[in-house]
Formats: sequence, C-alpha cells, structure tokens
Amino acid sequence: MSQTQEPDVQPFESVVIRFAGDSGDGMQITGNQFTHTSAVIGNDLATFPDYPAEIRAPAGTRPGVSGFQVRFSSSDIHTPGDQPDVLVAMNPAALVVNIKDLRSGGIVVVNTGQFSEGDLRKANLATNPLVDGSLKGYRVLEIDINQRVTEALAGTGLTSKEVQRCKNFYTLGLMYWLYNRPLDTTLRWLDEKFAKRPELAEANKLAMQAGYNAGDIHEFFQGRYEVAPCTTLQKGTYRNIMGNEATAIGLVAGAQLAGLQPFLGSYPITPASGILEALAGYKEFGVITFQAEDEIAAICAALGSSYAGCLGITTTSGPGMALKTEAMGLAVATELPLVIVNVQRGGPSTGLPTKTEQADLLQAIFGRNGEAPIPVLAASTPADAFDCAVEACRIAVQYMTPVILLSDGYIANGAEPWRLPELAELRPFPARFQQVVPEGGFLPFARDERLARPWARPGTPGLEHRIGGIERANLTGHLSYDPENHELMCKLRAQKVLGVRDSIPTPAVLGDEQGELLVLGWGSTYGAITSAVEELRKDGVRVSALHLRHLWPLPKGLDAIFARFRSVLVPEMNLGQLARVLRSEYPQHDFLGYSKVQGQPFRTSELVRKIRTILEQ
Amino acid sequence: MSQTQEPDVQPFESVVIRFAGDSGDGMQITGNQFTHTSAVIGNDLATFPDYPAEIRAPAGTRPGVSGFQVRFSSSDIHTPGDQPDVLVAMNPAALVVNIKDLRSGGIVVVNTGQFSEGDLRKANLATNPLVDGSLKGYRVLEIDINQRVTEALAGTGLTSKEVQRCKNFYTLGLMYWLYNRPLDTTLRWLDEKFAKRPELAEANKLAMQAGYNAGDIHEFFQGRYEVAPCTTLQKGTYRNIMGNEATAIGLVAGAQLAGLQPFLGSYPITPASGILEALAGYKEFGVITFQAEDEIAAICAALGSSYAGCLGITTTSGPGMALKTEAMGLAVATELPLVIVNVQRGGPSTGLPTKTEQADLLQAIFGRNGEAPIPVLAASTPADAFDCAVEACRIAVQYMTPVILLSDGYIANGAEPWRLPELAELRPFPARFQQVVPEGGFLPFARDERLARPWARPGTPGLEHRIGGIERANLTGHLSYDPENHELMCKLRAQKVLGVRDSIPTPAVLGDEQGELLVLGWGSTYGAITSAVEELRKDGVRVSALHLRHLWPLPKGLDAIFARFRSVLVPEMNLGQLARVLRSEYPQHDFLGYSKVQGQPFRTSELVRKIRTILEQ
Amino acid sequence: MAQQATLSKKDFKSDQDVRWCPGCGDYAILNCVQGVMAQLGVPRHQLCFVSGIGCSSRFPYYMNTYGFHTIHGRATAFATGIKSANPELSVWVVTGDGDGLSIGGNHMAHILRRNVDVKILLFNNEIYGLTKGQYSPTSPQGKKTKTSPMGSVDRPFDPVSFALGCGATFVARTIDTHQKHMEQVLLAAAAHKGTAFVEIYQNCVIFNDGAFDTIAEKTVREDHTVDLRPGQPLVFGKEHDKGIRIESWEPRVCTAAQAETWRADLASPGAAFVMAQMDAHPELPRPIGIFRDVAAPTFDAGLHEQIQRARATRGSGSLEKLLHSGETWTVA
Amino acid sequence: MAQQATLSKKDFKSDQDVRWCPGCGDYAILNCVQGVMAQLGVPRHQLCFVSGIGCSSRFPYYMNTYGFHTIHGRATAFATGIKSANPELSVWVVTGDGDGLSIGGNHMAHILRRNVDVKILLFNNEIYGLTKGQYSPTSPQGKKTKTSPMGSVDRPFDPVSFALGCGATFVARTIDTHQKHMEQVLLAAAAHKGTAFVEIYQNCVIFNDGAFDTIAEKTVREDHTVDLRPGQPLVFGKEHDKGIRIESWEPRVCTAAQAETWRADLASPGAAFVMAQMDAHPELPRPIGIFRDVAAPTFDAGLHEQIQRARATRGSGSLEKLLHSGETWTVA
Ligand SMILES: Cc1ncc(C[n+]2csc(CCOP(=O)(O)OP(=O)(O)O)c2C)c(N)n1
Ligand SMILES: Cc1ncc(C[n+]2csc(CCOP(=O)(O)OP(=O)(O)O)c2C)c(N)n1
Ligand code: SF4
Ligand code: SF4
Ligand SMILES: [Mg+2]
Ligand SMILES: [Mg+2]
Repeated sequence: MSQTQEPDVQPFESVVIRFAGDSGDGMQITGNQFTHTSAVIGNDLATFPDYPAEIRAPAGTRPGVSGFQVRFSSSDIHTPGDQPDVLVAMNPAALVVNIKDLRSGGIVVVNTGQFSEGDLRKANLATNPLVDGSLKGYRVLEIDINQRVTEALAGTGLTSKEVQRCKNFYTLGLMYWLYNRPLDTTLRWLDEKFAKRPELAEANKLAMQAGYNAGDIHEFFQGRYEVAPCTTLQKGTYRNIMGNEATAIGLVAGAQLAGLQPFLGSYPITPASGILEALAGYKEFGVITFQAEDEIAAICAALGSSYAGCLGITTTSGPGMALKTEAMGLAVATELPLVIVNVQRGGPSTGLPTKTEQADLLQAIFGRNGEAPIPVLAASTPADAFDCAVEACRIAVQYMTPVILLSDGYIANGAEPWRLPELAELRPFPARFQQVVPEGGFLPFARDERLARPWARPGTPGLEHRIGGIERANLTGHLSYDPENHELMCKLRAQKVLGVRDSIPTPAVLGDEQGELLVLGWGSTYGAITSAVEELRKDGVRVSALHLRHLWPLPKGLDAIFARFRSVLVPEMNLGQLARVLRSEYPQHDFLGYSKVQGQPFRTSELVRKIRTILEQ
Repeated sequence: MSQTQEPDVQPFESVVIRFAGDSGDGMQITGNQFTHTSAVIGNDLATFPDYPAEIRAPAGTRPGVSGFQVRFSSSDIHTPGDQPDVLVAMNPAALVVNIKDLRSGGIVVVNTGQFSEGDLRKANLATNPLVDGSLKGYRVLEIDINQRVTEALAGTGLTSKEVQRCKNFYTLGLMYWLYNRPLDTTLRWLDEKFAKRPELAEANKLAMQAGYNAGDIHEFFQGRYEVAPCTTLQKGTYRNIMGNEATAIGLVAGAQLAGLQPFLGSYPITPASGILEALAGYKEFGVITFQAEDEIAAICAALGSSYAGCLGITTTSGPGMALKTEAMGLAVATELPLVIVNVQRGGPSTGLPTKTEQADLLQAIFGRNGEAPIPVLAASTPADAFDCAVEACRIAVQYMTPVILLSDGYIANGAEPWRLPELAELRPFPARFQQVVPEGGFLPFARDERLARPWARPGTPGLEHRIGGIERANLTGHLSYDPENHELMCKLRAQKVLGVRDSIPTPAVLGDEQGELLVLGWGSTYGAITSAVEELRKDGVRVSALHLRHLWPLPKGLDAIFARFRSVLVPEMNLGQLARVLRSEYPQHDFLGYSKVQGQPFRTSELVRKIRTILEQ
Repeated sequence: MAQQATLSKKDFKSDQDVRWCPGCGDYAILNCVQGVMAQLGVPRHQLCFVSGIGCSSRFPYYMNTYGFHTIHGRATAFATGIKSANPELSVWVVTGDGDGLSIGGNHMAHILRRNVDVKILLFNNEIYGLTKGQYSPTSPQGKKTKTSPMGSVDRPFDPVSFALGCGATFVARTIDTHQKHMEQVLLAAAAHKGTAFVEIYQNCVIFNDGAFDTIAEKTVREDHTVDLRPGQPLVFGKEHDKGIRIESWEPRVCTAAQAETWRADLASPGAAFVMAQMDAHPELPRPIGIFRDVAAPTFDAGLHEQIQRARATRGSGSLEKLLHSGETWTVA
Repeated sequence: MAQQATLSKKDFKSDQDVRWCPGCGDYAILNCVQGVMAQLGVPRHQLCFVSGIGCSSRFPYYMNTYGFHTIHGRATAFATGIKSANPELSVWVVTGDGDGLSIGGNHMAHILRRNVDVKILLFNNEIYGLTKGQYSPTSPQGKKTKTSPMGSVDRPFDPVSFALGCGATFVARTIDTHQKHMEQVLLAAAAHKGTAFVEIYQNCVIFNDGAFDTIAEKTVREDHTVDLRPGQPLVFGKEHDKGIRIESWEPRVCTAAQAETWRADLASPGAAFVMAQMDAHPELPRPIGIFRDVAAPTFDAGLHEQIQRARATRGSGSLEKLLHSGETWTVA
C-alpha cells in the first residue's frame, strides 16, 4: 500500500484482502464476488483460494478454516500478494491460522459473535486473542456479525440457521464500503443465483446492505480507500479464470484446432480432478470423458483413443504420473499423439496433496525406462494454462508424440483475469490422417519433414497395420530385433523430439538484455519472479528475468542469452531440478539454485531479498 | 589369437569358440561343458549365451538359433571376446546367423548332415552357403556329424532320435581334441547327469570320444592348439556364475549379514525372472518368495515385509520398474529398507526384451514424483553382482532407505569364474531394531549419526506407531502440513542419501593417475572398457580407466581424479545418460559421450578404435 | 492373550484427533472396531492396521496399534507382505469402495484368491469422499456427481458378488449405524482363519448423504434387510413374519415358515452368489450378515510350511554351502 | 457388410511369419478366429485386434486387420479407449491367463462391469508361456514350476466365476482343439452386444503340456465335458446318456432324461455361477459352452448417447461461447 495524502478517500495502488472463516462460512463466494466486482471496475487482479485439507474438519477447528485472498490493483500485478492488508476472520480458528500473514499495521475485522469459550476451545486456544495481546500492532475491528445479521434480517421469516448463512454477505458489504465499490454486480448475481428462492436473494442483499451501511454509520474506519482502475490493461473481453478451468478449455480448443475429437481418460486426484470435472461438463463439444478404474487404465484408454483417431488426453498429479510411466513408454514407441497433464503437488509419495510444488520436472523429462524422450512444457499462470494446453496439443499432433504439460496446485486453484483470445488469434494445426494407400504400399513408420510418422485411423480401408511396443523396423514398422535398426529408431525418436525446438520461439528477456544477474524461472514462479524483478528495477536495480514455457527440448537461443549475464539465478519450488538440467545442457554457464520446498509459492519479498543479497556479494 | 612358431601344439593366449545350433541341439550344455573343463585346467574364462527370442521358433529357422560363446585364456580377460576364432554351426540357420561375427581366417565347423534342400529353405536361404562362396576367407571344416554319430552309436540300441541328440557331444569331443583338453570332467558329469539312464551317459561318451578321435585320425586340422593355464588368477576356490544367480546369492548373503529374513516380492519378466527363480529354490535359507499379481503388488508386499521386519526385496526389468515408481516414493517417505533390482533390457516400452541396454539410469536416479532420492548402484560383471547385492543390502539397512541395484541382460545371462569369498571376508551389518521404549517416548522419525531413523517391528510391545506417505513431522512422525517441516524433511532425506558417500571408497584408476584421457564406465561395459584400455596400454598408449559402482550418490574424490585428465570419455549403452549426470555434477570438467544403443555390448575393438581416434585428434 | 481382561475400548484410541466430517459414518465404524479389538484378546502390539488412501483409509491413525497408511489401492498387497513376513500379527485392512475396488480391485481379487489370513473392512459409501465427490465403481448407474453431470454410464460392481467370484472364503456385509450387527460380523471375521471380506455400508454425509437410507435407516431396516445368520432361517421384517426362499434361481419373499435355513459353509459358493444377486432387486430385502464362511488353507501358512519342509529335508541353509554349490575348482 | 461374400479365411492372414512353438494351441485358435472373421461380414478395416504381452498376445501381428500389441495386462483398457473413440469398429481383445487375470485382472474386471462392446478371448494355458514357465493365477495349487519348485501355494482363479462375479453379460468357455465348438462360441460372442468373455483352454506344449488332457483330449472329451447350450438339456457323454441337475446347490450327474435345460439368460447369474463351480470337482464333467448371455446397455453407446443428448439440449459446442462462458467484462 503506497499511501498518499488525500484525507477522505485515499487512493492505493494495490490492496490485498483475505477472507477467512469456517468451511461452511462461504468465504470462497465472498472472495469471488469481491473479485468480480473489482474486475468490472477495471482493476488488475490475482486471487488465491486456500482450501482446508481433503476431509472436512469439524466446524470451528483450525483444519476447518477456509480462506480466499484477493489482490486488486491499479497497475499490472502478477501475484495475489505476499501479505494481506486486511484480514476478515469469522471465528477464532480463522484468526489464529491467518493472523501471522497480515502485514504489520494491517486491518483485522473480527466477528466477535463467534468468540465464546466453546469457540476458543474448538480452535485450540487457551486464551482469547482479542484480549491476550496477540493482536498488538494491528488495527482491530471487532463486530458481532452474528448479532448484526440477526438484526438486519429480523422479520424476513427465515430460520436462524438461514439467517446466519448470510453473514458472509455482511462482510462483503463492509469491504465494498471500505474500498468504495458498487454493489450492483453482486446484486445481479444474487438474483440469478437464487432465482428459485427469491427470499434468500433478498436476505443476502439485506445483509450486504447492512454491512455497507455499517461502514458508513459506525465510523469503524478512519476513512475509505480507493484503488483506481488499471489503465495499462490490454483492451478486450476478460473473465476471471482458474488454472484447471483454463487447462480444460485449452484442451477443447486444442482439439478443435487439430480437427480432432478429444478423449480424456482420467482418474480423480487432487489437485487435478478439476480438469476432469470441467471436461465432463463439455459433452456438447464432443468431449469424451472416461473416468477410469486407475491412472494406468486412464492413460491406456487415452492412447487407445489416439490410435483410433481421437486426441487422447490424460490428466493427473504426482502419484498418478508415476503409474502412467510404463504407458508413456508405449506412446513414445508407437509415436501417437497424447497430451499428459501433471498438476504437481507436494511430494514425495502422498506428500502434501493439497499443497503446491514443482518437484516432478526431472521425472517428466527423464523418468522412464529406456530412451523415451517426451516434450515437456509448463504453464506459468492460470490463464497461461490455456495457451500451454493448446501448445501441448499442437506439438502432440504435429510431431506424433506424447507431450507432458506441467501445471501445479498453485495454478490449478489460483485465478486471474484472462483476456479472451479472438478465435482468429488461434492458429489451427489440423491433423493430417493418412487416407489412401500410397504408391508402393503404406509405411506406418515413414516420416515427414518433422520426422513425424503418418497417422492411419482404424476404419480406413487398405491401411490395415499393426503397431506395438516391441522395436519396430524403420519404415515398415514390422517387429525388428536388428541392432542397427534399434539404434536408428532410438536416435530418430530423440531427434524428432529435439526438433520441436524449431517450432518454438526464444523467450524474451524482461529487462535489460545483459547484466549481472538473470532470474530464470519456469511454471508458477512466474508471478513472484516478475513482481520481484519489476520491483527491483523500479528501484534502479539492474536485474533481468526470463521465463521458460518449454522445458524439453529447451528453446534455441538460451546459450546466447546466458552468455550475456554474469550468472543465472534459478528459483524453484524443489531442490534444484531445472538448475540441474541447465547445468548438464549448458555446462559453460553458472547457475545458482534457489530452493523453496514448503508446499507454498515464493513470496515476492523473498525473491527481492535473495536477489539483493546476490547482487551485493 | 597371437600365434607363435611351434609346429605341433601351438600355444595361444586366448581363444573364442562359439557353438551354434538349433534350440533343441543342446548348445548351452556343450558350451557349459567346455567352459567347465577349461576352468578346471586353470584358464581364465568369460562366456555369453545367446538365447533365441522369447518364443520357441520352429526348428531349423533363424529365430530358432541358440548360441553359446566361450573365451578361455592364459591371461586375465574381461569379456567373452569380440569375434569367435572358431564357429561350430549345426545347421544352415546357425551358420548364416553367426558367420558374419567370425574373425576373418577363423575356423568354421559345419555339420553337413543338416544341409538338405529343406534345411536351407527353413533357414530362408536361396543358395547353399557351402558352395555359393559365402564362406570365402574362412577355414571351413565340413563334417557330416549326423552320419558320424549314427555310426558311432550303431549297436547301442538307441532310437535314431536319441542317437541324434548326442550330436553336440561329438562337437564337444572335437573341440576337446583341437584345444588339447582332457575329457574326464565331462565324463564324470555325464555319469552324474544320467545316473538313472546309464545307457544315455554311455551314448554321449561314445559320441564325444568319436569326435575326439576324429580330430586325431582325420587330420581335419593342421595341428592342435594349446591355451595354457592362467597363472595370474588369484588363489582360491572358483565356480562359474551367471549374473542373475550371483545376484540371488548376494541377496541371501546380504540378508544374513544384516541378520534379517529376506522377502522377495517379484513378478516374472525377462531378463530378471532368473533371480526370482533362484531365490524360490532357497527356502531352506528362510527366503520368502512371493510371486505377486504384478510389479506393483510385488514392491508393495516387499515394503510391507520391511515394515514387518524382513529385508524387503523386489526384482524386475524396465517396464516393471516403471510400475514400481509410485511405491518407491512411499519407501522414500517411510524410510524403510528395500532393495530394488532392475535387470535392464532394451527399451523403450517392451523394446528388445531379450537384449541388453543401460538406458534406465536416469529413471533410477531421477524418475519419481517429488523429491525422492534413492541410492543407485550398478553391477559390472556377473560375479560383481554378488558384491553389489550385498552392498545394496548394506546401504538399505544402515541408512533405512530403498536402494536401486542396476544389472542388465548381458550380466544376467553372462557367466564368468567367480572366486568364492571366504565367509570371514564378508563384514556383517546387523540391523538394529528398536526393542524398548526409550525415555521420553518412542520417536519413529528421530535419526542416528547416519540420519537413519529407528526401525521398530510390529509385535514389539510399547512401540506401536503409525507411518504413511503423507508428510511426517520430524521426530514424532505425525501427519504434518507444516511448510517448514516439509522443507526440513525433504532436505534431511536428501542429506541422508548423499551421506551414503561417506561409506564408500573412491574407485581406483586403472593405469596412470593422470593423462590425456580417462575412460569412465559403469555397469556391464566394464569388461570391454578394461580390455580396451589394457590392450592400448600394452601398445604404449597412455589412457586410463575408472569404473563406477555407485552412481548415486557419486563417490567422493571424482572431482580430483577428473581434474588430472584432459578429458573423460563415457561409453554407455544408451544415448549418454551418465555423461548427463556427470555434466550436471561436475560442470567444470569435459565429458565426451560415446553411445551404442543396439541391444548389444560394446566390442573391445570398437572402444580401442574410438579411443585411438580421440587421442589422435 | 494375557492382556485380554485388561484392555478396553479406549486403549485402542490413539492420541491423534479424528478428522472426519462431523456426522460421517466412519466414526461409528471406528467406535465399533475399537470395541471389538478390546474383545479379541490380542495385545495391541500384535495388531496391525493397514490402509490405502481415502477418507476411510485414515483409519489406522486413530488406532493405538501398529499401522501403515500406504498408497492408493495397494493396502491388500502391503498386508500380504506384512502377514507373510510375520504370521503372528493380526492384520486388518481398511479400504474404501474406490481404494479397494477401483484402483485396488486387482490386489483385492488376488488376496481373496490366495486366502491370506487378513481381515478386510471395505467402507462402501458409493462415492469418492477424499477427492470430494466423484462416482465410484459401486455408485449406481445414472448417479450424478462432479464427474458425471449427466449421470454415470458405468454399471456398478456388487462387492459381495465380486468377492465370491474371486473365491473368497469369508464374505459378509454390515451397516455403519447397526453397531450390534457390525460387532457380530467383525467377531466372526476375526475368528475366520483366512481372508475375511466385510463390506460395510457407510454414509458419507457430505457427498452422498442418505445413499443407504432406504435400507439402512433404522425405521425401515428390519423390513428392508435380511440377516444371513448361518444355521438360522432367512426370516426378516419387524414382525419376523417374512422369509426368503429360492425358486428357479431367484430369491423370493415367502412366509417366515417357508424360509430356507441359511448355510454359509456349503461346498459351493453358488447359494451365497444367488443371495448376493438380491441387491439388484429393490423389491427384495437387502441381505446383510455372513454370506460365506468356509475353511481353507491360508497362503501365509503355506509359505512358511514350505520353508519348514525345505529345512527339514535340506537342513537350514548355510551360506558357506550356498556359495560352494554347483561345480567348483581350485586355483592353488 | 458388402464384403461379406468376398472374404475368406486367408484374407485374414497377415504377411508376418507365425512364431509360436510348433504344436502350440495358439495355432488352432488363430485358424478358427480367421475362419470366424470371414463369416462375420465385417470388412477387414473395421476390425481391430488388441492384445497385451504374452505368447497369446502376439496374435494381432498375424491378423490382416488393424491391430495394437500394447503392454502387459492393459489390453482391455486400450480396447475401452478404442471402442469408445470409434464405436463402429469391431474390437477384439486377445489375452492370456497371466496378461488378463494376473497383472490385468483389474482392467478385466472393470471392462466386464462396464459392458464395453468388446470381445475378449482369454487363452488359458495355466502358465506364463512367454517368460518361460512360471505358474499363473489359473495354475492349480501345488503346481511345480520354475518359481514354485515345491509347488504353488496360491489357490487359482476360476476365470468363469471371476467374470460372473464382475457382472459380465456374456461368458463362455471353449477348447483349442475343439474347432467346431470354438467356432460356435465365437460366433455367439460376436453376436452379443456388450462385453463377451471367452475362456479358451489352450495347450502350451513347452511349459505345461497336457494340462487339459484329462478333459479336452479328443477321446475323453465327450465324457469329461458338458456343453452349455442355451435352451438345450445338460446332456453329455459319448452316448449322450448322462445329464446334469442341481441338488441343494451342487451340480450332480444324473441320467440324460433327468437333465436340466440350460438357460444362459436368467435374470440372476446364480445358475451360471453354480455351473462354474463344477470346475472344482474332478468327478463332474467340465462345463464348456455359453454360461451367460444377457442383454444390457453398452458403455460405449451410453457415452455417445450423452454427447448426443448434450448437443440436442445445449447445441453443438462453440469455442467462442466456451471462451466467453462465465462472467466476463470488457476493458475498452
Ligand atoms: C495413485 C493415486 N490416485 C488417485 C489418488 C486420489 N484419491 C485419493 S482417495 C481416492 C478415492 C477415495 O475413495 P474411496 O476409496 O471410496 O474412499 P473414501 O474417501 O470414500 O472413504 C482417490 C481417487 C491418490 N491418492 N493416489
Ligand atoms: C510390466 C510387465 N511385467 C512383466 C512382463 C513379462 N511378461 C511378459 S508376458 C508375461 C506373462 C505371460 O503369460 P500369459 O499372459 O499367460 O501369456 P502366455 O505367454 O501364456 O500366452 C509376463 C510376466 C512384461 N512384459 N511387462
Ligand atoms: S467426505 Fe464423506 S466419507 Fe469423507 S470424512 Fe466426510 S463424510 Fe466421511
Ligand atoms: S511357450 Fe507355450 S504358449 Fe508360448 S508359443 Fe510356446 S507352446 Fe505356445
Ligand atoms: Mg468411498
Ligand atoms: Mg498363459
């Protein structure tokens, strides 16, 4: 919050609010509504929901706390913010779990109606944080929201349970007042949402209005704040999008651009299930979804569908990825298109299933028996997941190869405004099926200029052929135990995959093209790295950034870029996996690893600090 | 064959014979007998059997050919030889499949009794190689062995089918004569083998004698040859051992040295099945073998057995390795001992299941989701597999960790003389089970000086505890979603595995300690590399060799060794996997890859040529 | 066995907070299992609970015994290893309909076939709970869930039929809310030597609330279930007035007097299989209780018997002899 | 269908050399399948053979149709993908007792449950052939093999019972050497809409020679097998004088006159299951033929029906509309 002078409505460049309450308190809805209203106003936005662990914990307990963080800004932003400026805590558990993140001097709004002895006990608190001094250094706002809502909704005839379910809209109204936002977007949403139960729409409206008015009347706050629209946003139509949703839509788009029917074989797993769930709702696009008995059946069915002429897709997370390894080898061997999405989570093993991590990179590039090269790419933000999904489909179809797309828990559940592409911006890459028997007979393992083999769909007369996992003779595809043929085929497959780099651009450096330090990232560290580098550059620090979408093969031109920097810092949410790959590919350059393996994204401030330390050395 | 002057019995340093015939012709027995007799004489030995592909092909066809190559020598040898000096071909298919390997000027013994029109057709031959000039440049010896055996066994009363099954002993006798070997070892073996059918023992003896006499009488050969005993062999008791057998025995020994009952969970797969088959025969050692429904159940049962206090072991090959990936992650997470043996074969996917390759190294080191470090070692020869199996057990038990031992098809089926270790040479590494409740309570994730956690066996009163794959709190092992704990645990697990290097020696350089070129190998390239370097050094070429048993962590001291050489050549039966690891670990050094991915081991001559080329540049 | 008298239900409670959703059927099962353990007379350190992944699979954390929370679908494979390694342990598997029948179906099939002496509790809530509500292999056809917005196309498994098809030696079914019945079934499972497969209908309040209400809800239970009690007639209903008999392969409702007497130990599992088919008929009561309970040699005993036999005939293996087996020669 | 008259058995032979051991039962099955294909009237390009890994799984290479030799145990999963992607194809799976019931048991169970319209031929030789002779999940207990030198401890699966337990809609058994019978069974399988599971007793001359001699060998076959022909009495024997009837759940031998009439389409698979249990009784004839054949909706049809329905109600999906779904706003 870079504060200015104005007395009444103070302008801020960027604000972070975190709504926190029990799983049943509707914090996700509240956060989404605030986000949407801010979007319509024209702020740039980033959000991060923080769900409780898998199983719903008892109400009022710490594991049951659900949070939603939104950052809205008048300038370009790339992360939902390191620390909230405002924390809304609906109960003691929500307070105690989140307070340590609040920036010092920040505002905390507490629902005192939920601070009985019993409530404190459920939150495992020996003393009441409202009185034991643990909120020192914050601006605390105590409101008995339970009571306020009961009063506001007296006479609606709703049960007291129904009344209490409107509490979140009271806090939303309060925040709308504080940040000077209009209510109309949410009012319209309530009408739509509760079209069949208008009395509930009305009740929530009353609660929101009561919260809004409370801001006005009670002088809780010294004044109101304003975050002006972001004027640097690109023109266009926007929507707010979560990473899993963007991936799903990108896969549908990718299949359409290839002219193929998409077939998703998948098995539920956190945090990837959202992609399966989204695609299961797109049946009118011809999407076939197959919820398999396990991850092995999922990928096998998907690869089978590719053999039959669909675009086979499979989505999963770490443990599921492990199970798919063998079938990936067959996809490499048979040279069929296949898109494999891995939404990474904390590992090893079951690990931290609801937390984020980037520790499956080496597995993606190297983790198969035999020489089994597969192109690998990674999405950097929720919206970028759309582009990456399309790109994965392109590579799979044009090169007749499995492709691995890495996402992670932070992208999957995070959201950001997405400028919708114009259809004309999306370049088609139609699959070219073999349709007729070529002169001299059909050769299933002949190759085109990209070294891709022809794709002949069962059902096509005259192209009957057999494929499989035993080494195939070059051209004919017949079983072959010939030593030279095996080496030739291994090399052709490797060359084909390396050849993908001919179709991808050299990524652009952010900042100066040369200097002391280049910060090199991949995947969801994008936001934190970009924010850190932009912040430092504003302060006059000469540091640049580069972000990789393609991890295997690496794009051309990196060597030349690296050569223009004294050293390269590689921040990763793992113990240094990309750094290892870079060292082996470019041993002539110096790569500094910077690890965080905490199931949590980097904070901008952590990176700023690290970069400063390096530059000062 | 470095020939000398003597007229009658010419001494040779080393000779390579390949016996080749139909699967039913008994070539493996013939080869084994020749090997054993030569061992008893005191030669150094190396053998390589070449079985036909998995399914028994029709008699007389090329895919049905079975071969056995034996090299016997008066000096130390490390490989079964690049090219046979003598080829025994029992039918046209055996001739045509093997002749291209024979050294020019070599001897080929052909059984003309099996060269009818029909025989040629079965072997897919348009013309008869005996007359069409394709044997030019070889010394051809045509013998109608069918006929000779029929004559020799006339009057034994055996059926003609039984008579023909003695053909291989005729060839054995012939070779015994040629190389001046005694018959007694084989005579004794026949008596034992056919104890219940003495008439067959007699028949085979007659056939062998006939072959021996034929050498004498018919003057097929210009003279006889002699390969003197090898005087540099270490003193001791020897046996001939195949790699899979050595692995199995090593695992039994390793479990005994740890004081544990071994539990093998496995699922058959070529070329690893031999280990399961061998261990299934060792029940009197308390070995539990569980032939599981698949590789996943196999490793899970093995890990379960480790939890219960056994030494869990699982054995497989590439595709099975892929399937075990997820459970390996759990073994890392729960920090239980587990030995995982991967007998590598040609890949990717089903690949070349009966052929050898070294292309699963990166998978072994990096191929898991999350940060899941596992120590990796590789056997270099059939006999070395024993030591490596013991070493794998040691690391697993002392460090409470899964360990991957890499073998390959060449080691699994190859054989060499093995000097049996004295029991006293084998140092025990007893597992130390937690037995009592320590003061302050039992902490399942406390650590000892090696960072290993305590092992508490179910059934021990007072130590009841729960473990699993969700991240565990340091010390207590309770479920923990704490960010800092996760990072701590990831680092502790990585450190523990890196710490294994404190318990392993720096490998010794063969040749000068510094120079132009170091040839660095791992796994089954040992024989070829050692032979090549020794050969070149004899010629005065200054080249050294280093062989790695431990691939992860790499032993200490390599950096210093590499620094003493201008460059390091890394020959591998893959597309450069170890070279990649070395570049990322030691980016300051220069590594030259040298690949062969043909399902076939390197030849000494290929390496000699390569090294010369490099040194001449 | 010495501890038998001294152990009570609460001795089996671990120090970890139980973390299921309030109202989840898993609580009732935990409660019953802890009670049954107290009755078994097996000391805590001889008990080992093994699970896969799922809400139900968190079970071992709540038991103050040895426990292993493994990976998804593989608990039965781990249990096979544990029991084979140490046949003296009493090994219990806790799994879900997804864990045990979707990804873990094969290991389930094979442990049943092998008859490893392990007790398996399959918590069937007809949904994937932990991953927040996708259909499972026991969800009815047409079920709308997050991954089947237009209804699931899959035909479901019947877990009891599946187990019988795999040759299971003990097969039973019970209900989370029916504590007495569950207790009896679990005691019978514990007494069985060999794999015991127990399907437990379990309500998931969050993602599939009321899935079993029409049969398991207390007011209708007696009319809508029939308890298979070995040696007892197949009588059911609040008034104990109705019975089941088989006519041309189909179970039919009859009077109590006409009811067949249930036998779970016939040579052929055919009768149990016919009973299991009643699941498909909403007009028939749902069978619960013991479908099958027959004696057969166990896998773990067989393994160790071979080791004993090998030692008896060949002597305890000596490493020295093993090294020197095969043909050897000496270089002096 | 137009090609029906023109195709003959040899049109289905591919140009690859058949590589099974001389005398292997697989040859006879290949021969019969090629003959049946010629009768189906399905053009070659609409046929797709899918297999896992094993001797049996080399089958697709020898068929001049589309074919996919996949990975061990997963053929049924691949087939599910292929058939779902293109329901117009006639999809045939060839698998072995190891491929289909050991590593592949789960996918087998799930394809049967889902009733995907795929025909499955399980070559049961009670051994792992390709890996040179280890026991399989159908090997009898006590079987001595390379990995069970003291005899296998495992109890075997009965493939027919397993399939019935999974809710299979078509289950049959036939014998490699009984070409006429196999032809009839395969034609019935082809005619069935849904998953058809056919167990084929297949002799492995090398590693398990004669495993089925006591029942399948031509001279004893008529006395030692009973053919389940829907609508026909359960009569067997060289003289057609013996029959099968069920007494208190157990099949018993009776006179031909007393024999029950076989029905494969009862609502309950109980009868079929009871028949399958005869396998365990060496004194009873081994049932072959059609155990079960009932109609049920197929998985692949269900999938595509939902797509049609979604399009009918929501219109064919437009990418433009998909991008713009949810709440949008405009920056001008
Ligand atoms: C290999 C793997 N795949 C998928 C998952 C995700 N996952 C965890 S539990 C579960 C299903 C849980 O359903 P069920 O077994 O019925 O247990 P419930 O939660 O209903 O008790 C799934 C799909 C996983 N943990 N590991
Ligand atoms: C993942 C994997 N595990 C193991 C193998 C080795 N393997 C190949 S075929 C086979 C079993 C074959 O038995 P079956 O299915 O009965 O076929 P058959 O050869 O008897 O026809 C095995 C274990 C493999 N190819 N892949
Ligand atoms: S999600 Fe369902 S099964 Fe899981 S704990 Fe909650 S109520 Fe129980
Ligand atoms: S090993 Fe057996 S099953 Fe395989 S091809 Fe040979 S005879 Fe047939
Ligand atoms: Mg469930
Ligand atoms: Mg078989």
